[in-house]
Order: sequence, then structure tokens, then C-alpha cells
Amino acid sequence: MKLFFFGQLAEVTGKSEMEITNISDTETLLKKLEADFPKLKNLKFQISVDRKIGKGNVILENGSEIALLPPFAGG
Amino acid sequence: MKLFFFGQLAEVTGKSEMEITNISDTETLLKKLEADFPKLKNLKFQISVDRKIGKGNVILENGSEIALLPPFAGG
Amino acid sequence: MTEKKKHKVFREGPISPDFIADSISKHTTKTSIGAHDIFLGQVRADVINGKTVEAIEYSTYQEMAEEKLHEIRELAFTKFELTCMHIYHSLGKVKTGEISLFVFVSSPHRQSAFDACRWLVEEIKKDVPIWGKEIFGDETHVWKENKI
Amino acid sequence: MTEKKKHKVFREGPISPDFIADSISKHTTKTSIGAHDIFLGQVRADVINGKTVEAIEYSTYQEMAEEKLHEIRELAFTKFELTCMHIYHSLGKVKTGEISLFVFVSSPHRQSAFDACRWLVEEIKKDVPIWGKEIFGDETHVWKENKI
Repeated sequence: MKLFFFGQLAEVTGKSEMEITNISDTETLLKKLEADFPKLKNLKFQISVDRKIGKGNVILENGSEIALLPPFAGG
Repeated sequence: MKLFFFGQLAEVTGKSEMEITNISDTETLLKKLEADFPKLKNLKFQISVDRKIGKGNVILENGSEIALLPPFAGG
Repeated sequence: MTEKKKHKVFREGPISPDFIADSISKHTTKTSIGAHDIFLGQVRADVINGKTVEAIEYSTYQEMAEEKLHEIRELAFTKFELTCMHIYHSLGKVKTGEISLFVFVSSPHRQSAFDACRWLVEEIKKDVPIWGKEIFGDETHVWKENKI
Repeated sequence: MTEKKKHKVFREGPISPDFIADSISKHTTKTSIGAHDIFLGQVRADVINGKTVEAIEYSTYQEMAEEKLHEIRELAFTKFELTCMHIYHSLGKVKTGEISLFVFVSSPHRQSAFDACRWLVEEIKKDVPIWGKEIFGDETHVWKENKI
């Protein structure tokens, strides 16, 4: 699965994208990311799966496109 | 006193302005105008005195600038 | 910083897109502005009793209109947080598809810009002595009335 | 008659007044339009912790943004009586005083134009994945957050 980081999250993690495998849902993903990038704990963001922001824990499937989205600031 | 006619009222009366004298207030003026120009009776308009639209009967003074204003249509 | 100087509202003929672009570009130096709201009134090809409007010919009671617009401007600056405000209205003939009213409001924040622009357009339509003759292709006409 | 074709929203760098004029002039042939409302977002020289913003650098999650904008457009056409609607947003660097957002709504009547334009701007700010890095003169930056 592809995981994208945007805005401040790309800056903090030093990555704009990475491959992830063997992660079954967004809650598990979040725990792993916070372990790998402790600074994420202090930042506000949402997780999108296949370009939709889900409510609660979302199941991830092979080929899902996941993204970490900081607060929007268009305009 | 100067009396101005605007928009449709200028068209109906055939005048854009006229001098009036010896008229003490707007109610008297209105009666005289409706006698001179019967078509005015069928038209909506307001009267301004010195560029203000007054409520009720307004006293006219020498030098007052009076105007007959059809419904506004700016924009 | 507010700008309250009186400016010329009435312009002969339609308001051109280039004039609007020029007005917008004058605001580049005003870096406290975060939001502009622009209202444009365009002449519609309304069909009235089977005849299509081809142009509107605008006229005004200019002294009264300018006094009223001045009051409206002053009131807008007290009611809303505005950086600047510009109002232009056509006189004379404006063809269908052309622009006859240009209201341009700028503010640090969008809510004030939206509120003020909408309020201004309503005030102008309601209180400023302007008239419009809707002219048909056969040169007959009717007198326009604003809907609330 | 409504126009719903997908169009390119994102543009590299600031949105120029000439581009806006050009968009306006394209509506001259649409003679059912009576009212345009245009919102422009301009980059403010905010002072943050004693340092002045000199530019915002915008980025987006383009595929998601385009899907979301498409939904917003479709919904706007069902909610409001619109003739047409155009949305443009900058990517990359936009300096203070320059324009980064251009929302252009046209309708037969002003109330729909005002309602739709304001609604669109709020939806864009709330739901479209766009980010802005506020850059200071010393090349440090902070990340912008929209106020409601």
C-alpha cells in the first residue's frame, strides 16, 4: 500500500511517501507511525483511505492509497 | 422652486423639469400635478425635497429642490 | 487603515473587464487585505411580452444618488471591518451581456467582505435613485423595476 | 442552461487580474446571467511572532482535491440556481498582495450568486486538501491554518 505525507507531516517525517505492508487498519497504522515518528503525536491530522476521510477505524486493503493530511489551509 | 421629473415620469409628463411657485407643501403639489398630468395617478413614485424622501406631508420653502422619483432600478 | 475618499461612481456606458482588472491590481500593495468580494450586475436578455431586451439605458438623479451613496459608504465602514470599497454604476446604454454595476469590497477576512458586499448591493438597489429603460429590438421599451 | 464540465482548478503561481478579466469577458455571450459574484483570496502580510509573511507556498493532494472539488461543484448546481461556476486555486509560491483563490459564480439573480459563492468558499476551505507554508523574509516558515 502507498502512504503519502502532506504539508507539515512530510516535513516532520522527512518523507513524502512510503510503501507499507501487513497493516490491517488505520488504528494499527497510526500506532506504528507514532512509534516510528514520535513528533506526529503533537500534530493534528486526518487519515484518508482511497481519497476519502473515514470515520473511526478503517480497514486497509491491498492497493489502498493512504494519506496523512494536516489541517487544510486553502484560500 | 425647481421640480424635476425622472425616468418614466419625465416620459409621461413630457418634461424633465419645471418651475413651480405658490405651493406650500407636497400634498398640495401632488394634487396640482395629478390635475395637470392625470396619467400620474396610475404610476408609483416618491417625492424628494432637497434630495431627501420625507414621510407624510412635507412643507416646501422658497428654493426647495423637489423631484418625482419612480421606483429605483439600479444594478 | 480605511480609505473613505469620495470617488466617481457613475461611468458612461458599460463597465469593461479591463477596468475591473485594473481595479483589482491596484490592491496588490494593500497587504492587510485577505479577501475581496466583487459583485457584478450584468444586463439580462429578459423576454417581456414576447420581446427580448437588447439593452438598458440608465439614468440617475446624480446629486441625490451621490449623497445617498456617500451615506451608504460611511455606514458600511462603521458596520463592517473593511480595508476599502469601490462602487461603479453605468449611465447611458448598456447592452445585454455587458456589466452595469461593479461593487468591490476588500477586508482582512472573508466574512466581512461577503457581508459588506451583499449589504451594499441591496442598499444600492433599494435607496439610490437610478432608473433603467429596458430597450427591445424594435426600439420600444419598458421601465425596469428591481425585485427584492 | 448549466455548464458542468470539469475544468482545471490548480494553477502554478498567483492568479493575475488579467486572467480574471478574461474569465469575466467570456460571460458576455451568456445573456441569461444577471449577477456575478467573485471571491478573491489575497495573501496577507500577517505578522507572526514578530516576523512578517512574505509569501505562501501552496501544495495539494491533487487527485483527492479534484475529486472533492468535483463533488462540491455538483452539489452547488443542485443547491443553487446557477448559470456557471469557476474555481481556480494557486499552487507554488504566491507573494503577499497576490491572489491565490478565485471563485466565480454566475446566476440569473443576485441572491443565488451570493449564496453559492459564499457556500463554495467555505466548502473549499473546509474540505479541499490544500496546504500553505507561510514564508518569512528570513526564509523560515510556519504552516497556515484556516480560521472558520
